[in-house]
Amino acid sequence: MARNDIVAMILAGGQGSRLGALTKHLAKPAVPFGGRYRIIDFPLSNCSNSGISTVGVLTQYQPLVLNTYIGNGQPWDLDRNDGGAFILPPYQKSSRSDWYKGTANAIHQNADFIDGYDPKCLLVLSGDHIYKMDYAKMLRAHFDRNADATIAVIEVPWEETSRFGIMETDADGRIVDFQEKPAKAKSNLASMGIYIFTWDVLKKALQEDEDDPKSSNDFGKDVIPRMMAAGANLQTYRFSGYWKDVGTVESLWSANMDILDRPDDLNLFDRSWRIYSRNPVKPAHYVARGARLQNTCLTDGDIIEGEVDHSVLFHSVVVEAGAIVKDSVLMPGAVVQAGAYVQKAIVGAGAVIGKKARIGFASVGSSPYLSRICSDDITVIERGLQIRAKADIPGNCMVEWRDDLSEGNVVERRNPVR
Amino acid sequence: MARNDIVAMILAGGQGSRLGALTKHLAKPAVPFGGRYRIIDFPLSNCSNSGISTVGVLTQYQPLVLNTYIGNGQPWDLDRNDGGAFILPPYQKSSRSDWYKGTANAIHQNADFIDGYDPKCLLVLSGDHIYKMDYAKMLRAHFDRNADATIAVIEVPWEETSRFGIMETDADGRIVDFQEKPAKAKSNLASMGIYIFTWDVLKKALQEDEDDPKSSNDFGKDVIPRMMAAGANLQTYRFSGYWKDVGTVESLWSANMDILDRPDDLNLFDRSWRIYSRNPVKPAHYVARGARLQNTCLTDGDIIEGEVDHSVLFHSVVVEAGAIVKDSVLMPGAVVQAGAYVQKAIVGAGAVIGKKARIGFASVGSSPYLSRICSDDITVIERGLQIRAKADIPGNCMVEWRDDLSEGNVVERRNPVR
Amino acid sequence: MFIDAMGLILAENRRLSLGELTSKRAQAALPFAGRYRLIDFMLSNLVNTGISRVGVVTFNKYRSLMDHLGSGKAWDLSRKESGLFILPPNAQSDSLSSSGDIGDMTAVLDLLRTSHWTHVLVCGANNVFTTTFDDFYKRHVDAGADVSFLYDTDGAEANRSATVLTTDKAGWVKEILLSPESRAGMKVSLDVMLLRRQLLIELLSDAIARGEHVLSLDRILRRHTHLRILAQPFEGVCLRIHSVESYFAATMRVLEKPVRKSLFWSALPVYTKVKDEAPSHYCCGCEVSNSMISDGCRIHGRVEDSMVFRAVTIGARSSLKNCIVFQDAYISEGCELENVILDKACFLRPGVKLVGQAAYPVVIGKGAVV
Amino acid sequence: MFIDAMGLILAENRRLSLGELTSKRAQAALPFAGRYRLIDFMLSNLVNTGISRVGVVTFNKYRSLMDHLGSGKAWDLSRKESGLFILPPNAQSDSLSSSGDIGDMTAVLDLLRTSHWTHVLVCGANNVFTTTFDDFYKRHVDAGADVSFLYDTDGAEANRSATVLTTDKAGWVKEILLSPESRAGMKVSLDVMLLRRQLLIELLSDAIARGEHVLSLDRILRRHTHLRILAQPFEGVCLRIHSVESYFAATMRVLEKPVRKSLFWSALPVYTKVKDEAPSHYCCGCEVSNSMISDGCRIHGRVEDSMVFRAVTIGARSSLKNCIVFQDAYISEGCELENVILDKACFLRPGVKLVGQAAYPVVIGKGAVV
Repeated sequence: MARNDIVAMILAGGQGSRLGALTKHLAKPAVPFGGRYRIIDFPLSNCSNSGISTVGVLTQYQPLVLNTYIGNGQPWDLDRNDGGAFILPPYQKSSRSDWYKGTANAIHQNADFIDGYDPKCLLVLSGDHIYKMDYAKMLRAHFDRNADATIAVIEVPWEETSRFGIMETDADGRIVDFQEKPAKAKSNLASMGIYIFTWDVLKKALQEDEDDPKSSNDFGKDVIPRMMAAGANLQTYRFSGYWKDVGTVESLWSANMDILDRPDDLNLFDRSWRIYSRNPVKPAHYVARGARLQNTCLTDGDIIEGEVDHSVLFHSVVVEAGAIVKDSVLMPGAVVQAGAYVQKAIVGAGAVIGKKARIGFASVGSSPYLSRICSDDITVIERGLQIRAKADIPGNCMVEWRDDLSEGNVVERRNPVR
Repeated sequence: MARNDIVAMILAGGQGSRLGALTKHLAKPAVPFGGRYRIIDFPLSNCSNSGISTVGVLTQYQPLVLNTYIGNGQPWDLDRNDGGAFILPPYQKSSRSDWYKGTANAIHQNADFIDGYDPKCLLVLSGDHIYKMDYAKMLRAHFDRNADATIAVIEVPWEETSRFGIMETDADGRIVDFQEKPAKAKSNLASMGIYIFTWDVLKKALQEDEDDPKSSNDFGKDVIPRMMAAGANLQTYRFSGYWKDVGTVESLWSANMDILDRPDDLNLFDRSWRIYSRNPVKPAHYVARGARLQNTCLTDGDIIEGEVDHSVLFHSVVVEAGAIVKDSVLMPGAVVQAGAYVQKAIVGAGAVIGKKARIGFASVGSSPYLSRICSDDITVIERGLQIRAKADIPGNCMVEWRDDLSEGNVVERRNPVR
Repeated sequence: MFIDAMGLILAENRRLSLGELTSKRAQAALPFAGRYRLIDFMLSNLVNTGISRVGVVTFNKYRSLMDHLGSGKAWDLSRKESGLFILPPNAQSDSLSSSGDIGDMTAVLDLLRTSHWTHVLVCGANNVFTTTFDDFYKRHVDAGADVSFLYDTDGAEANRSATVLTTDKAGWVKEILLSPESRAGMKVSLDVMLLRRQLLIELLSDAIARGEHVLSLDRILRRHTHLRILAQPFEGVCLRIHSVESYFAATMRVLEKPVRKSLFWSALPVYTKVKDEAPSHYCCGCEVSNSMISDGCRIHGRVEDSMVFRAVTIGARSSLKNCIVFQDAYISEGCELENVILDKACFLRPGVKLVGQAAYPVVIGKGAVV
Repeated sequence: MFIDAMGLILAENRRLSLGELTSKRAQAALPFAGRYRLIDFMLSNLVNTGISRVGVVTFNKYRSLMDHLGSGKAWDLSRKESGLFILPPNAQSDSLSSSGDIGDMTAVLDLLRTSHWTHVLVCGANNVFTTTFDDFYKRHVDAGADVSFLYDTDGAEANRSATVLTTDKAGWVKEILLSPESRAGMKVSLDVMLLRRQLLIELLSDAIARGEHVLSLDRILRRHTHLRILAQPFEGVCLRIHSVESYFAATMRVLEKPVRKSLFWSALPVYTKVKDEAPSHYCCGCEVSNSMISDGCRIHGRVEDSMVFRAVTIGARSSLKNCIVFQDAYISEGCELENVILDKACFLRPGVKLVGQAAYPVVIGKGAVV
């Protein structure tokens, strides 16, 4: 694809508060996923594989991890002289300075940046979905239909339509109506939050949106309805395949489990559409004598002496002899010490589960860490926490650092995480 | 130098309001200088040539140009997998969000980022000086003297000491007293705003500074005096050579003229210490039959048909036949049309001086654009302005875009600048 | 846009000779137009077309190309999986084979087989022009051609060993003629061909099976008369470099405004290795007229109708007319040069006088001290 | 810190042979320890020492190295002016010279002459260890040595053609012995030498003048008895790869905890080419014991005391013991392998049984279908 056909913008602004402790120190798109990846690897790799060489990442919440992670863009083949990957935070202008007000405002504030590449089209993506998609095909459809905007849609079960933005189209795929989370949907085509706009058209629409004091400056709520009202040519682009929002603890956990249970759906082994990530520079995994592994993903630097069943382990995880890990996600550098038992847990980076501690063993129990954002007996351990030996933590807990740590607390201390 | 010896931070936050229209659209460190460069090329190239591979650029004012310019860091050999060049803006944390309050606060807000590289020392630089310096030598001195902080100093004429932070040292170079812009100085060693701190020591000092509600969170005003009061080992590092602040219109103009008049002082031709910059990808300069050039710098893409004397031209500048340019700085893509006369002007990028217009021809005159920040008969033309044919603009004008443009104005219109 | 093709640049045309200028460098690495090497133009054309994998085929003197191309960063071709591939001859045995030529095609076949693009653009590097191949590609696909050639009819300029096409009215090639006597007004190939990758693999494998070792697609295609070959005209300015004389003449043509415009100011950037030289200093007393001068120079003397590469010093009271001066040359005071090509890093002592003829320029070899 | 040196890696030790494993790849490109090639260890040691220019000297089979090293990005050696330089033999004439060996040293001399570092670290690639050369460098400079050698006394493991040093008590070398009969307890060189760049240039120029074409510094130094040569001990774990047997044994040693720790968990990263494989999937029913397995694998069967490279599939009811499996191998169901080295992309049909001896492992060549 030629450089000035298209520029991509990834909306990575949200705090992702429904992920609790997992997004305390980093933006949601930086949350680890699937053993080797972070969520943002998916849109970044899709861009790279689609031939898009200029990608802006719009973020204002905890961008440091994302900044270091994306770095020069090299892992995604986005270390370009003219273009590449850019972190785009809010900034001060000579007249005024604003944090991003909404998704549309974030694009509007960076219009000069986009203009610098003089693109025909702008691809707008959200930074919290797991999927593989060739945006070049969508762009071709956009050109072929001479669209002002093309919105990627996916068929969802009729009973879930009330959770999505639903598109009603004519026979040719042109959008005739749009309902945001309708009680009674007229179609089951849901917007995936993936937009291609003809840049000149969008620029005008964004300016109008900006001039409207009542607008919440959001693409779905404001800009798309405004364009539709003005009679713009809005087209849908049908996608079928794996696509999952990982905005909640439960969905993050189950998307990880999909890699084990439905490996062919997302198919990370497909060499024609690789998902890239920054390499941790660790050796191959070592599985000791006496270890047991069943339906589990390992990656670089893991050392397994114990038993791991139906779990996704990130790099440099250690499971000591006699420890048992089941149905869990262990993020980079997590350690499960000898004799510990971990079930249905998401263990943050560098967290240490002390000897003979039990996590999720009893799914019901009382704990000061029981949390409404944890469901389905899933327990989350914040990164860097040292869980006391023999601690007992039931399901549905969000174990976070608290400054008022008492002697009896299951958390012993907090280790720095690199 | 090993990766974890040192990380550099360039303070590029200031708006640089004394440069007027030149910094309306970009941060001061992004201001073009010396024909091929922007101001920030000097600290960036110094870092690269000193073997420093991780450089953060702290900025919150108009960072887009800087962001695109620095890009993947490749022109400065800073496209590293582990490290490289990073733009570091302010951001929102889960607890609070702040713009940078002062130089020290900017570093404090990015302590996690720095910790990620686990450096022994932190090099703090300002983004508005023109000089060549080997920071590795300064770092070696810092280690040799076991210093907590080392401050680069330069001898200034005694009569100018009141404009600088002045260091009083003992015979070995250890700082015994510090005066900010003293009326009566005890020494003529001025701080260059270049600091090496032992990172552990600085981190503690920054936290103390942060906890002090009365602090203005500035290195020179708060952190250094605090460290001195606490008995820290503060050392000076003597520098001699070309060093110039380009914070005013006059100093920016005269530093450009230094390249013509004192070429050996800064010596841009020195291959052992190259100053890198992002390449404009233009052909060699073409000098037409009938053109006249005297003591002038040209660079890629320039086309000269007229007469240019004692001037610095950036890339893709056009001087048409019959035009005369003297003692001026023409930024990228500026055009001087046939028969125009330009003297002692700084012409912004893409500005067009209309046919037979006269700029600075009469040094005294009346104009609505006369400005207090312009002195010494220097006139500044904002980027992208189209100056009307036969317009007459005296010296000391800051010609900016105004929305209330009347027919009689010397400015005809504004062109977009890429 | 949406070009599904990779590129292959043949860095050396064995039918041409440029004497001392290419004795230690590949033809494609020959300096041109002040800051470029010949290969920069074709590489930029490919990159501007949106092609992200390019193989550079060279059978000798590849060090000059490796030095110039490096990792390919300057052309944005330093990529993870695609990018730039220099294909030197293959040496697999424990000592270098004396029939190194075999490698010419085996390395190319390896690259073709490990690629996934549908088409391949096969290009020479001796013709200088600035374009994208979008239209060329589109017409090829739309016409359902097996192979497309790009040509122009600028026959008088073409070299002896040019490939000439005869076609029917629709542009389908009837004959491919190698080095015919008369070329005036004929369709002369620009050494740019487009074909399916699989077809190229078949053609090369077949050629190897027949004992051919040199990748000369014109020659190979002549045998395959069943292929539908389309000749497509190129309308822009093309400079052909096939001898020292034509190199000199082409350089002088770059000074003409329409040629400069067509090569450098068409909105398509021409990339080259970045050298980070300082701006050039035109000192007091210099006189420069109708010349192109690159960065890093210090000009004290007179320069007329000349092309000056990077980091050249021209001393006071020296005078250059109709000259080409490669990078890092140093011309002392009081020299007088006319119709001279000074290769890289030559040093002229004060007062040297060298005069050639426009048709027979004097060539001073790399690093010479005169 | 503040190391003023460049690196030079000799990718091929002509005194050693690894049979089929190196018939189509340079020794330095031999896969090792699951995701590495031998050269990765020395390259990482140099990079972790803070060295930013490294020349890789190869006299043949350089394509394997070019493919692995690419632009040097994985080692952060893709730089503007320093960085990684692959030095293939020089071919300047229009056809490849049959005495290509001459290039061995001329390309090295070119690189040395265009560098500005004071010292050069000259290294082999057949010894695997993880370290920085900071102390080695400091002791060399402090002692005022002309040349320093790194050695260990692990003589029993050393190959026949090792270089052995005899020294006085202070560590100054008295004799350099090539391939002596007895080596037990002696100081055996690790093929790491440090010397001034100017001295190396003099030594090589002198050797070329004497008609030597092969860069063998041990051999050259024996002639220069006036030089002060310091032998410095290396205290860590070093694995010497000098034959198929020692390669096999070294791989098995990597499975031992102290060796793994010393090579991979010393806080010094070992860089290699990034392949972006998916995490490995240990499927239901797999049994894995005392093995290292790399990313991109699918393990259904049994793996014991083995080293498995990237993207390998091991079918159900297959069993591997004491095996080394290179990348992209596919082992179907019901295979039984013991003491086998499977080269890259081998395909085993269902039910294949291959058994070798630990001292004589079976080697299955690249891409074989068995």
